[in-house]
Amino acid sequence: MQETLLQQGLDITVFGMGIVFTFLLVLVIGTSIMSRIIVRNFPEAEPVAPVSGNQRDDSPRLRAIAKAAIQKHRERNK
Amino acid sequence: MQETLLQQGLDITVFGMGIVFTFLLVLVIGTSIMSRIIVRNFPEAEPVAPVSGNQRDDSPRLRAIAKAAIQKHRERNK
Amino acid sequence: MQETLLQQGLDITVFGMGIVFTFLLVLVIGTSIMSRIIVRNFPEAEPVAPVSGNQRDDSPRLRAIAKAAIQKHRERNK
Amino acid sequence: MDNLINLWQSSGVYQMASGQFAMIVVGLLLLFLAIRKNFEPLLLVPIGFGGILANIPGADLALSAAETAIVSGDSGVLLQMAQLLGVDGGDVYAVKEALANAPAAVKTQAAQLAIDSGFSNGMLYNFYNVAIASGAAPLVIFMGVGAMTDFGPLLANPRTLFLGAAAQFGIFATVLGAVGLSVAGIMDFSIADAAAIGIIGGADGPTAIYVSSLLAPELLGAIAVAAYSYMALVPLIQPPIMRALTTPEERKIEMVQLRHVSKREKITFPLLLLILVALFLPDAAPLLGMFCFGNLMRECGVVARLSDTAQNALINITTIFLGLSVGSKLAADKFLDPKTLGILALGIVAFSIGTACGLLMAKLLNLVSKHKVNPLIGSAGVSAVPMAARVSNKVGLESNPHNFLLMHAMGPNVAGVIGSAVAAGVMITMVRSMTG
Amino acid sequence: MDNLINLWQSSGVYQMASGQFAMIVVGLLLLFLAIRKNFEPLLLVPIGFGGILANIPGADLALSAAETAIVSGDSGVLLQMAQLLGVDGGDVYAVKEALANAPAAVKTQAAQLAIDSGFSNGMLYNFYNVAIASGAAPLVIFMGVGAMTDFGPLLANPRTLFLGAAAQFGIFATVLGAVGLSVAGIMDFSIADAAAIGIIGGADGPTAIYVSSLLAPELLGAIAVAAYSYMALVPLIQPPIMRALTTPEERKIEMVQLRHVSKREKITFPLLLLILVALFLPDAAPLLGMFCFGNLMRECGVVARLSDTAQNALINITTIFLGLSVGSKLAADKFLDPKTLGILALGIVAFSIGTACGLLMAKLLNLVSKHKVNPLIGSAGVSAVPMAARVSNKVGLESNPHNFLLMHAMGPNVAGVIGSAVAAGVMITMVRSMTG
Amino acid sequence: MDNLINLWQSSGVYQMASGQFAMIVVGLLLLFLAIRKNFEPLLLVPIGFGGILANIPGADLALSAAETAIVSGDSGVLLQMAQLLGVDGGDVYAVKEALANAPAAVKTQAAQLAIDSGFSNGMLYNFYNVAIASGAAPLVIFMGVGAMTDFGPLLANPRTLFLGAAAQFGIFATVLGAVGLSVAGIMDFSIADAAAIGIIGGADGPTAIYVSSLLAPELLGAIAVAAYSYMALVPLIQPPIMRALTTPEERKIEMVQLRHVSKREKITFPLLLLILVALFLPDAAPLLGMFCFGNLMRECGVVARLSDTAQNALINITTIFLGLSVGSKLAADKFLDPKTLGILALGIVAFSIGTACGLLMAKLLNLVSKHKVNPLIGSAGVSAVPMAARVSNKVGLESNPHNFLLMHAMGPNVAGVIGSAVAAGVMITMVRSMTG
Ligand code: NA
Ligand code: NA
Ligand code: NA
Repeated sequence: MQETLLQQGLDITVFGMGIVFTFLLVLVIGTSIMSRIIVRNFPEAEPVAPVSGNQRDDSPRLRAIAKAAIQKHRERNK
Repeated sequence: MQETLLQQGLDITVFGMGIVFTFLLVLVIGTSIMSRIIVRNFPEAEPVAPVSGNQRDDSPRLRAIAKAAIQKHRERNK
Repeated sequence: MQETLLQQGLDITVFGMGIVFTFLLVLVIGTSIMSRIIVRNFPEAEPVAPVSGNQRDDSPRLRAIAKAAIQKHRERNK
Repeated sequence: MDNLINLWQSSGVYQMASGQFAMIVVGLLLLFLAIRKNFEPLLLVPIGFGGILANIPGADLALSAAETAIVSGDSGVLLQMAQLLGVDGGDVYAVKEALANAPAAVKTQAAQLAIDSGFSNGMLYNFYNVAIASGAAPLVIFMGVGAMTDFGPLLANPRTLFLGAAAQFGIFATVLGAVGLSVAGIMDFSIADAAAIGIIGGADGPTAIYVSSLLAPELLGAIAVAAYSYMALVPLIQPPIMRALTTPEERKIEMVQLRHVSKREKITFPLLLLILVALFLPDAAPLLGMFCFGNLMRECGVVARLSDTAQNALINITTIFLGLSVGSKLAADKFLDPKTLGILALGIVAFSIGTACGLLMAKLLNLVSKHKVNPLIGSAGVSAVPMAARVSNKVGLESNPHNFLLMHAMGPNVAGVIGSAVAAGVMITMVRSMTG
Repeated sequence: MDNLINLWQSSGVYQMASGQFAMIVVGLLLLFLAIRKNFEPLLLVPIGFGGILANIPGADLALSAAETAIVSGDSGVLLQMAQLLGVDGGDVYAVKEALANAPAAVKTQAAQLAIDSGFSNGMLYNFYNVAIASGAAPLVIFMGVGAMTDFGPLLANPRTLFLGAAAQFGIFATVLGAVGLSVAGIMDFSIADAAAIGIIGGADGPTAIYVSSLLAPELLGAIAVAAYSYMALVPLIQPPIMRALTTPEERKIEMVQLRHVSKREKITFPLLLLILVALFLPDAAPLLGMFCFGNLMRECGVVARLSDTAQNALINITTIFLGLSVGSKLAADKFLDPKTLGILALGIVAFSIGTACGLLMAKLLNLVSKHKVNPLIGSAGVSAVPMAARVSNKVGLESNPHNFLLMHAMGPNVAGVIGSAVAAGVMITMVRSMTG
Repeated sequence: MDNLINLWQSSGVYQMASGQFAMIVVGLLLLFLAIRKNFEPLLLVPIGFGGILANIPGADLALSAAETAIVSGDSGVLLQMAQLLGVDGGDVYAVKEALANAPAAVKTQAAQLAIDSGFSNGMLYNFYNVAIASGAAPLVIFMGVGAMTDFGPLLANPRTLFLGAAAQFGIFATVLGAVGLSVAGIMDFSIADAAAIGIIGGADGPTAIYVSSLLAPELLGAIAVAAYSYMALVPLIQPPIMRALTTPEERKIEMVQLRHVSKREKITFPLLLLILVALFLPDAAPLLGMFCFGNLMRECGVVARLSDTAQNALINITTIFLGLSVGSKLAADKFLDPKTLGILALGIVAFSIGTACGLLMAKLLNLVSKHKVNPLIGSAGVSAVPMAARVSNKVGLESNPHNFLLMHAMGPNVAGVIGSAVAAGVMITMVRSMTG
């Protein structure tokens, strides 16, 4: 039984980790294709200012954005 | 059986429509009596400006009212 | 049975009232000890203006406070 | 043509027993009191409306599937039910009675039989089961009340807890009164009924509903209506008693300003109360536990969004269903009973005695203590938050226009909530050990 | 290695039957219509999403524990189930069918067997039971709709109730149509199915869901989808009919200004409606009772916080679960059936006939009454609040740019809600007496 | 006098076993951590309070009616229960054990016997059943989290999904650790226990509760407490690991600005994820389905009122009951067990390994890709949204005061949520096929 338990644990680890990676790989590919199709075929009229970045020259603005983002997400984690 | 089904359908239609009309007729009568009693016996101090209408002379105001009403009722329809 | 019912009623009254008083007495004692410990060991930086009172000289302010309190508690009683 | 006859027979006019008609009038009266006279409208509007719905003849909204099957007039189903319950099938009332007293397993079978015959639970029956029979709704409302309660005035002057304790004598005097009516042969209340009626004197709606759902569900409608009606009548019931039991000099007593209560004390208090309940009064744990939980959410400062929801969306949703569910217990055969008159009579006695005892306890405190309390705040010990505290303030202002007792009266007022929850716990335990 | 095979066999691709694939496409189509075309998004987003979830192969989200056990591929459990249900264990479909038709006591045993074998109810199955099978969600939504409804325009012009009555002929014509399809041998609808399909013509979502949950649960998915889709299509369906049945002169009729309606009338109306329902139409009591309750909370002015919750948090929460629950009935084997096509075809007929009857009734009223109504407001009698009233207004403006019919059309519009709830009550009673 | 003895015996002091006392202290400790140390207060306040309530001796708030009957001290009922369950009536523990392992039909009979003897379910037992045993509350919270999640940063840089994948190795390493402890004879975890403990490493509360309610309900209390506590400790646990596994140069890497993500991509992403789940991972359908549903409501723009309710009233109400229900699993006999120490020890290992693997994966990505990522964002892959992302940002600023990593770290952060939901689905399937 103990050996079986170990075997079961290894099975879960190997297959589990494999499936997590495989699934997220498929999701990366799917997302990339989806984004490419949308960006090419349905360009938005006027792309708004990018959400974030890290140029030096406007760190106060970025700090404000970061602060707002933190604020927004603070209650998310339940 | 098929004939019975047809008969059942006709029964539902005739009686159903009859009852809908009868009930709403009773409701019209009841509402009218109720309104008359209230308007006569409990007149409101100062009737506010009427809710709607269709005079030509102030269509912008009415349009605003209509717009507000649409706004108000937009989420009602579930 | 009737005599028993009366006995039961008396039991409930005597023990019930006794326990209500005893429990609230314990609560008074507990609360007083708790408050003393906290007030002594964890004094608040700056005690804000007292919540209420009844000096004559600033009854309008107090009336406003009372009004706000009433307002606040008005919906509480369900 | 048969269809037309069926429809007519299913119509209300054909089926309306005079009892149901009377109860619809009672429901309309409750709505009138709630809407025009502002009698605790948050509860009495749903209760009154639920009472009308429960008494629509032929709609069976307050009945279970099995009860609907029994009263449906389908003699085949009635016979099967009677057989299952082991009674004579000809008598609808006997079969209903047998169902009510059947063991749980038989009730399940009766429900299955009814479902197989195409019947289903009425809407209000389902609401009652989920909201009240489970105990959930009164407890959730108590949590919301806890989240709305500021214990500051109580903590500034903990002696006022005694006022809240004394006012609970209204509860126990009423228990004795109900027992007395039974002993005298005027009414027929069991000890469980008496305890449930007594709790009206607690002047606290959810507590009264919680206790009577456990001890006397068939009286719940009358008890809830009495409790909320008298709470609304506090401004009429209390002042004469207050004036009769106090001298003008006593009514003029000005109280020392309440001290500032720190955040830390307010956070610790619900935990202290919870611990004391855990140690000494486990039977009050559901009510006081949820009350303390609500208050801790309010005061701890780190779960503002939960506290806000407990005070708004959650308590409002629960109030709607609680009210409709209470209304489902306003069935004619239960409410139109001499017992209801007894309950109404005992209820006002309970309020009056509670008020008087709170006042007298305040006078007693003044005998043994150097910081005098204005005895008018004693009447606030019945709870009926915040109405009773406002009455204390108002009567106080009559004698001394500069004497604002409101905040001082909030102490005994919330103490009364704790006191009646304690009394509820004690009574539930004692009645169960007496009848169990 | 076995594990890998197990996982692959449990994966969707392996298990996806073409029916489920098709239903996922249908779900995506509903989402597209809701999001891009603004088809009643508050309902069709949850319904479409629920439909996709319900058709994820191997996830069994819409199945009960017993159904999951049967389709799980575990032949031991299947055999036990078959034995319990008294059918041949080799045929999954036969066992499922037997379970669906089993008496309640056997269903309980099947559920216990499934639980003991480690199966549990799917998420959407639980949502459906709590929200729809209990009847609660459509009724709570109706309460919220009541709390959002202003009966002012109706009270100012009660004759418009006749327009709401006439438009209900769409319901009954559709019942006849469904019966006709069955008699002709094209479809196979029972009388209960026909009644449930007819109610699509009521153009009122919660009413349609409530009726079909009682009379034809297996058609609920298709009926709800049809009802909401056609409500969204009202601006396309109605105008041609409106133009065809009215002359330009009629469309130009200007209506007299609506009189002011007092608060007292607005408070009394829901109570009057409730009393009439109690007297004459107990079977419409759940729907109209909750509707009147919501409206009374709105108008009485003393329970603003309850009314506000009924219109916001409560109706939103209920809508989310109602929508997902309706989606759970979009199972491939029920929806991908010629019946669905029949339902869709009959639904549009229902809307068209309802629209036409409302218009014709308005013209009839003009023959017998001196205050003329613009017949365009008749089409609003189908309900579809407030879309149909807006369509009346828009078509009216085409003919007379100064003619604002919106408020006038709100009268028949809300009358249509009452009318279809009445029709629902009548049909439920009649079908039950026919089939019971 | 008997009554006084009864009351004393029913009081907590008389009944308090030392285990319950210890658990009340644990509950107070959790409240202290939540309120003073700000440890995930939205969950730990209700959990801690629920834990205290569950351990009030004599109140039996976390027990079913049948369990209450067994521990009530009523020897007659105990004997009947023992007879029903086929065990010796003298031993309360044996009877409780037999009840826990009884088939569903016998459990129903035991419940009926208890109800007939006047016992009822405890408040917290009811909350647990409705909120957690049904699976509903964690899923509703996941829906709300979906409605609060912005996938923009993830969509701008989909490679960060790999960081979220790698960090899930913490889960599986912990499974191996738990198995190892069992094999070594130190603990006695089954494979289901090990899987439920592993999910702590997912750093995602509702996922952990959902998985352990299915696989190891008796460990749910300890697992939830560990998961939320370590999520609160992320700012202490992660930075040393982050500094140890990265060079100062790596920590200074500045990342290219995130591209703008269009509305259309944001709407399509939850649907894409749902479709992939439907195709490949049906067992993750409840969790990821509800997550995607919440996110679609957020992004689609046409159901703002539903999205708003999902993010506020609904998630708050659910959190209150979820927390109290988790607290109900903090019973002394389950929590005061060496297993809890094992769970706490394994939990911190899980977090550490997850953090390390996320960092290492980021370094690996840098080896094969020309757009460098700052490896500090890899640690955010454990989820613990948004704490872990904030830690990445903070540690990044220490090395380069102009390097704002927050938005870059949000990508792996939400990827970690998806990753652990996938891992949860895989483990549920595999464990069921192993034990079923
Ligand atoms: Na009280
Ligand atoms: Na209609
Ligand atoms: Na994670």
